[in-house]
Amino acid sequence: ETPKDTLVEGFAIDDIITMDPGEAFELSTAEVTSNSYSLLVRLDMEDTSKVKGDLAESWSVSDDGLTYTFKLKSGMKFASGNPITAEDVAWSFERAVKLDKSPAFILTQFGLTGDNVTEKAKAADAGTFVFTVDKAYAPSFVLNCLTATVASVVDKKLVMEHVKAVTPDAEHKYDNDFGNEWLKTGYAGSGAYKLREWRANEVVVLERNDNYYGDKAKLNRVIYRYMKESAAQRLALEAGDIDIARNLEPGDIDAVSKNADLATTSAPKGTIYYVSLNNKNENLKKPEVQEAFKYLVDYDAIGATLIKGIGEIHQTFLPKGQLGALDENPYKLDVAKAKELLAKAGVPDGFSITMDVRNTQPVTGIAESMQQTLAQAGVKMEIIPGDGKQTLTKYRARTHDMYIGQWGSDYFDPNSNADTFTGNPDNSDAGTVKTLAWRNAWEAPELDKQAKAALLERDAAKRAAIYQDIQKKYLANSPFVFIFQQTEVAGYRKNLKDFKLGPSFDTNFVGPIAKE
Amino acid sequence: MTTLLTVDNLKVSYPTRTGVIEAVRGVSFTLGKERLGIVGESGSGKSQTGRAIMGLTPKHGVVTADRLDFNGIDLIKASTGERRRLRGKRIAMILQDPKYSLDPVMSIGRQICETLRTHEKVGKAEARERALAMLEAVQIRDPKRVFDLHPHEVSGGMGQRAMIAMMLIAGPELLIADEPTSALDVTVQLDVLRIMDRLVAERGMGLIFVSHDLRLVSSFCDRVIVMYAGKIVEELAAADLKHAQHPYTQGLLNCMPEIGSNRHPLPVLDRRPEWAA
Amino acid sequence: MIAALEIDNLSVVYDEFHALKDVSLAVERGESFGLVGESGSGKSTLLRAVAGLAPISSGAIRIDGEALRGSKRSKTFYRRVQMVFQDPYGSLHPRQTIDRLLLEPLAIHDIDDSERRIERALDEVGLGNGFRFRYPHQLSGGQRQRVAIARALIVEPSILLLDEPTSALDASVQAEVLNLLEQIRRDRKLTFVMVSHDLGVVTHMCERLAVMRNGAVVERLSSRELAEGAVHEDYTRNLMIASKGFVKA
Amino acid sequence: MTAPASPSPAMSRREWLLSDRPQSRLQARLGRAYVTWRQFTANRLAVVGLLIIVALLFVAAFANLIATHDPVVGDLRNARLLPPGTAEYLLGTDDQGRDIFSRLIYGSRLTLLVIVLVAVISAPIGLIVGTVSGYAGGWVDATLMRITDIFLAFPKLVLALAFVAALGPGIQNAIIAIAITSWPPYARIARAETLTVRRSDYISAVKLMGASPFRIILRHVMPLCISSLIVRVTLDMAGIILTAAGLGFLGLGAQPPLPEWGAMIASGRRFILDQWWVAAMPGIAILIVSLGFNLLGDGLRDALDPKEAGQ
Amino acid sequence: MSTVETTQEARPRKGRAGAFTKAAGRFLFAAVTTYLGLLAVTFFIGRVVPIDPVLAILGDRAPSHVVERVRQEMGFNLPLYQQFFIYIKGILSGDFGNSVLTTNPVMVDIRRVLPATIELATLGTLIGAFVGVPLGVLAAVRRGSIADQVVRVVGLVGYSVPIFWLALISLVIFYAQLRWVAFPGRIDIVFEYTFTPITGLYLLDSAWQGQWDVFYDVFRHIILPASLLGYFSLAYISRMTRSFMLNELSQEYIVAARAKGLSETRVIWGHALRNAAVPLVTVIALSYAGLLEGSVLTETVFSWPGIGLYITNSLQNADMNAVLGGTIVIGTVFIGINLLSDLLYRTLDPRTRNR
Ligand SMILES: Nc1ncnc2c1ncn2[C@@H]1O[C@H](COP(=O)(O)OP(=O)(O)OP(=O)(O)O)[C@@H](O)[C@H]1O
Ligand SMILES: Nc1ncnc2c1ncn2[C@@H]1O[C@H](COP(=O)(O)OP(=O)(O)OP(=O)(O)O)[C@@H](O)[C@H]1O
Ligand SMILES: [Mg+2]
Ligand SMILES: [Mg+2]
Repeated sequence: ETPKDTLVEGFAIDDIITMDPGEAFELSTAEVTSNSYSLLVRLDMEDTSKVKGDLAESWSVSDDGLTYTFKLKSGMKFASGNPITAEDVAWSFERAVKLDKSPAFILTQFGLTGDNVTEKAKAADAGTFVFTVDKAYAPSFVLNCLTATVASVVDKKLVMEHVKAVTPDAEHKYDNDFGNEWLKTGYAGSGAYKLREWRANEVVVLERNDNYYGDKAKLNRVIYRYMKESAAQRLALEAGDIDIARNLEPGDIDAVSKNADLATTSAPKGTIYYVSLNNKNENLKKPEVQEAFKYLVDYDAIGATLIKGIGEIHQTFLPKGQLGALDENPYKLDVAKAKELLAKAGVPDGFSITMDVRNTQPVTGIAESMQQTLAQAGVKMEIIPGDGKQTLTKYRARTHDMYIGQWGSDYFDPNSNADTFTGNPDNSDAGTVKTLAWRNAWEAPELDKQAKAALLERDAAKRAAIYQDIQKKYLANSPFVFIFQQTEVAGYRKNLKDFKLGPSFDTNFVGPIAKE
Repeated sequence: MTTLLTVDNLKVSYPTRTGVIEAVRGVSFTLGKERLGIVGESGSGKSQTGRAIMGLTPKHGVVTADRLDFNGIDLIKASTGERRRLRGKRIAMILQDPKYSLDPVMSIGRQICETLRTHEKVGKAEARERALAMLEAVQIRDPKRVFDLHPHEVSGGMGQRAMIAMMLIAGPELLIADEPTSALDVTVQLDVLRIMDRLVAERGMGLIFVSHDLRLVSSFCDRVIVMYAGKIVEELAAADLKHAQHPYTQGLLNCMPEIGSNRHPLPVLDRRPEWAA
Repeated sequence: MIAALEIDNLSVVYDEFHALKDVSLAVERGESFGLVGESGSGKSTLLRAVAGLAPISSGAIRIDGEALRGSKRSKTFYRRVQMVFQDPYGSLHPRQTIDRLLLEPLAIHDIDDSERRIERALDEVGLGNGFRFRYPHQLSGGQRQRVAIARALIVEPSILLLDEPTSALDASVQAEVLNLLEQIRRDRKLTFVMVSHDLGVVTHMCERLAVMRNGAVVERLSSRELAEGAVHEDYTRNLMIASKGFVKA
Repeated sequence: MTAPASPSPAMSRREWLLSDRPQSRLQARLGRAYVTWRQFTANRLAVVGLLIIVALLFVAAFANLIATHDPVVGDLRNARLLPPGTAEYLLGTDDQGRDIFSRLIYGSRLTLLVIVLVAVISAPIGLIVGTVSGYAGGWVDATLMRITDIFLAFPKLVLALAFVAALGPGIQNAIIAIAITSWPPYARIARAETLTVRRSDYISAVKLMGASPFRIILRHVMPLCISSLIVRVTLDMAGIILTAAGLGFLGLGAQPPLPEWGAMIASGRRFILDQWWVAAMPGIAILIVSLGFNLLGDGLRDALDPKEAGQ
Repeated sequence: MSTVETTQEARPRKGRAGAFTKAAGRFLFAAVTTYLGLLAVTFFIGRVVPIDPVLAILGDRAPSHVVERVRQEMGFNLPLYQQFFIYIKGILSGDFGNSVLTTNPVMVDIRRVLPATIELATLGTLIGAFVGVPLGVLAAVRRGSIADQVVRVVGLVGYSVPIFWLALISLVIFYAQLRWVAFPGRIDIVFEYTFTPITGLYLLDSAWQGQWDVFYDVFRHIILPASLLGYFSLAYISRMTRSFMLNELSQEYIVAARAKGLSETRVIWGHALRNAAVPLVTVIALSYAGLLEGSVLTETVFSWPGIGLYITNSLQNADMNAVLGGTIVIGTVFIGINLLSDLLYRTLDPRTRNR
């Protein structure tokens, strides 16, 4: 039995490598950060195509679409007791941009650089923050980006006590590390919970933040316990050793939902699972082959078994819930059709191919299933498994044939996926913009141009229409076979109250959860 | 002379997968407070006879006898516990090679004390005293030092003396010495024999001396039993050795080269099947 | 006349331990020479040094006047000098038949006619052809020693080094082997160097002998002198007394 | 014990084999083999082990005839995770709807492949390194043993893991990794054996014949090491199977859809609570086969290497 | 008396101190070369791993310019020999670098995870030795009996069963079904913040501090994995004990001991086992070392936060500093155990003492 005042979650938190919101870009960190840091604005849980204020009381956009002015709520404090001011917000932006870690591009894509950030993101007064972008972007785009965890507000005063001096060089032009080293495991936020400890691959411990300006958290403590295996999580859940199991697989979900003490809950997430075909491969390059492969996946069987409860068949690149998502699944397993297409492509007897597969479920299962269905059309597929890092290394070097991957949006806006699936400005091996399209050596300049235009479309409905059009074209002609969109499922003990999963990884809030 | 030991029709056999090996096939003799030598060539069953009397035949061996009587105790009927209490206390045995028959990881002194303390209720200090005295009795010059040595630290002769001390400390009435000197150098061999000789005489023990060296046995013992293929072929007084009847005994006597005698070629034994019958 | 085997001031040192200290000997051609002494006195070491199996630190060894260099021995040396070991249980390869065992020297020295030679060698040591395909564990100690002798003889050496060839055998078997050795020596005109701790055996087999103690030769004398008791050293006298058997007090 | 000296025509084949005066090299060899065989068969457990191995060989050879289903293609739609005893599926099906029985049958080939290759690679390396090192002594010995020690200082599985991580997962690489990590003990055994043999009189005797060191090692030392090596290798087979399975379990060994038993356990692990058979069956297969090798090795040790068995 | 009492005294003994320094020197040399080999092999493996180490630090979604920058910072653009040199230099100054995964210095991590493995392996070995030795003795004494066969089969099964499989099955039985043992892990999450370990060996620490509820909890966590490991070492130890005992029981000194009239118990435990103990020490040390590594798979199944799990995790994350550091530490422990067993051997066997 877990203590009454403590929530224990079994969770595969092995992806966490840093707790610094300016640096972290991992899903599990996103959940922790969103529970322990505040943002200017957050996704509106009622309608996820909109945002609502968090620290910001209100905001306005100038007519030219370039200036965003945020009014902060008053009387708020960090967990440390320091007051939250616009100065902290501005410094948080400056810090993220100057650190220039992985997620910084979410901010820098609006024209922010180390040199101009203090101008473009600055505190007008203690309660007003002004943010200036370089183009008249769709406001939905800008605001969606500001819900990303990289825009979390850190406690300037506290962090400044922990900055480490460094010697500036060409890569890092500043004389301090903005507290990055300390914040990797430290905490300087103002969320419902504060981070007490993170031990890699072991545990993350949160404690209630009594200085929180919003609704106070119900429980004293939240513990994320590292557990990788679904079966183990289920066992622990059944035994009452954990309150919530976060990584259940289909079979275990069934068992949990049948257990009288337990319940399950689920929510679709923005993560899409796909199989990509590298255009560097002579056979895979052919459009007929690409289409044939879309007919060689047994979507129904996969949906009914391997991903039952943890995903829904989904054949386009925008996840349901995001602006402009297209909900069309035209492809079915059709070996005859596929054979026809292969014959048209000049490979009637099939060919041999490899697929790099991560050692995790359900991708291994899907890969194995595809291996069987492809074989029916004469395509011999060899699975090359590896752990995540290994397969990724290969994928990023573009030395794979096929790759089964998952993609979660960098921020909750259609542009994130549209950009990575269509953009490829330099298809050479030296290309620096390593989008998914680049990784598969595929160019679609037309679609890319359309996607860029959508960025500047300030009318949300029109913007949605453009994305839908792109997806339709994409569905017919692209080297990506989309398979399903993830549904996040959690099993929990029935004595929990108000436990809900959000639409994205940074909206799984633990603050409201209580125990009976 | 009182009879100490009576052996009548002793048989030792080992059933094996390929058949029964009869190591001893009906040996009978009696022993008083005297020295009895058992000789015979390798494999003739000398050691097996000695061990059967001690009750040390390995588990899978079968020992039978019409009579096996020690000082009125029927050894055949005696329980294992009774026989164990006899061993070391009343019947003792000295083995051939001190290098292998002393426990290599235990000091010599402790091994001697162990015998004593198994059979008598004595304190540590007293046991030590008596062990030292015993070591002195076997003519070890610096008993205190040797007491703490381990077997590998002493020479063969010294080890054999320690072995004798270990076996005699509880004052047995019968001593079986199974080739006690054959692993030793000739010069040392005589020393050890002399010590044994004296102890046996002083304490009035019965002695069974097992050896393959007929000449040595005859010079050391009062009576000699000659064994061949698990049986006794001849029994005679040591003094009568020169008049041995059995061709096997004669052969054993003659085949040894001697200083000064000039027999080329040496006479060899011509084994006859009827000897073993 | 050149000695068959001549040893000059030979020393053998095993990691700082002097197993042989300046030993000198000369063995005439056709002679049988004995070495006696207590255990550890260096008898075996002397033979092994001649055979190139012990580390020689100084001194010289000459075979028929030809000096040997250090511990290195040539193939021709091994056709001239052979050795029989003390323990018949340890000197035959446990996984080889007698046949294979006897074939080995022939193969090494490229001697053809192996069939006949093996048969003859076995015959000579009194083992019929029936023993040819047996393994060592199927032989008695005496038979093994005969095989070892056959193996030594098969390359037709002129000098035979015998390291206590009978000490592991019963007296009756010992007599057989000693007789065999004597006969072979006569037939082949071999030179023997024989080690034993048994004075009886040595005087029986050898014309001359040397007494060793602690790695050095303490006395050299002939068998006749020994038999007559013309002994100078106490140590030798002790040995003599001991070998006479036990004298009751 | 005593067979008649003259070979009578009535002599049975057994007597002929057991004759203590064989008439030819062949008879001697066969006789020796026969005695070993009898010693071996007297150990009932060892015979069980041998039968298991023979069965494994048989199954591997005729996998395509014995298996009832395709080992890699399953019926995801209709036959997923069926329990054992379901019509058609003797041992049930796995999460891809494949017949576990057929997969196990085909998996025997992989198991055999692994152990044979590892044995063929590592045993000779160990034998050569060990005998040369032991016989030569001096700096050769020091150098070779240093290298051996370096490999021994690594935890074996960790080293294999690291190698596989470096070479990339896959059955060939697993084999190479296991082979690289398993020769050092063989070298140690061969060296120890060589050291005791080196000083023995029979090696001195061969030296006295004028044999070259090469000849002595090859023809006199190695044959003596081989029996204890065979015993050890046989016993190690079980360990090799387990290591390969361990690598498979960690996802670093054989890759899907190959029906490697360790990998099968790994993939069945997810269903251990409800569909226990998916993980249990391959585990039992591994247990039986490696038990077979252990029993066989034990019997061989008693028959070939009585001194090791403590007799 | 004209005895030559000691033939072996004639042999001059080497100075004890001289022999000792020589032995120590040889050991030191061996240790150093083994270390260098260890470093070379680990370094080599570390550099050919087909994982981009930068990826491990940054994750998949980092923009290219960030990736390039970090690659240079980490020195991956230098030639291999320079990297090796830097690596050796770091190690010599006691710096194994920082773990990418945990951001801590590797030594700090290892100090945390090593006790977990040590505790597990030690308990496993204790179980193995305390059960295995008596079983082996029993089997040897009753050779050929039913008891012998049973011990033999129990041992053989231990040799033959895949440890991770048995671990899984027993987890299902003892945790999921019977609930006799606690959930995988070392200690219940509740105690994480009420209990401060000192040595890192939780059983000791909790007992020392008198926190018996913690002790009970820790015990419930460790008992299953330790028993499993114990079973494996039991299989090995009982088998070796049996064969050593058979060997000792066939020695002449056993006959002598019986001839002295000692009880069978005394003969077996006081003499035979005492002699068998000499090689047994090595066997137990070997099995201890074996458990240290065998725990890799067990730790995976039992989520035991030990060094095995640490290394496998790091390996999968291309966290080479951690892998190399862990491997070197395990190597050190191996070498240390070997040294220790050697020393024990020397103290137990008087024959080796003054040589
Ligand atoms: N444990 C045993 N199992 C089977 N046979 C045995 C056993 N012990 C002894 N024998 C056999 O018993 C016979 C007599 O052996 P014993 O030891 O009494 O001979 P011995 O006269 O003492 O010979 P030695 O002079 O060599 O010591 C031998 O043939 C031997 O093979
Ligand atoms: N390889 C070796 N290394 C170290 N010392 C050795 C070696 N071989 C022999 N010795 C020592 O050299 C001395 C002489 O040994 P050697 O074998 O020559 O004696 P021996 O006279 O033949 O004795 P025995 O009658 O017991 O055979 C002994 O003290 C022995 O310990
Ligand atoms: Mg005897
Ligand atoms: Mg000698």
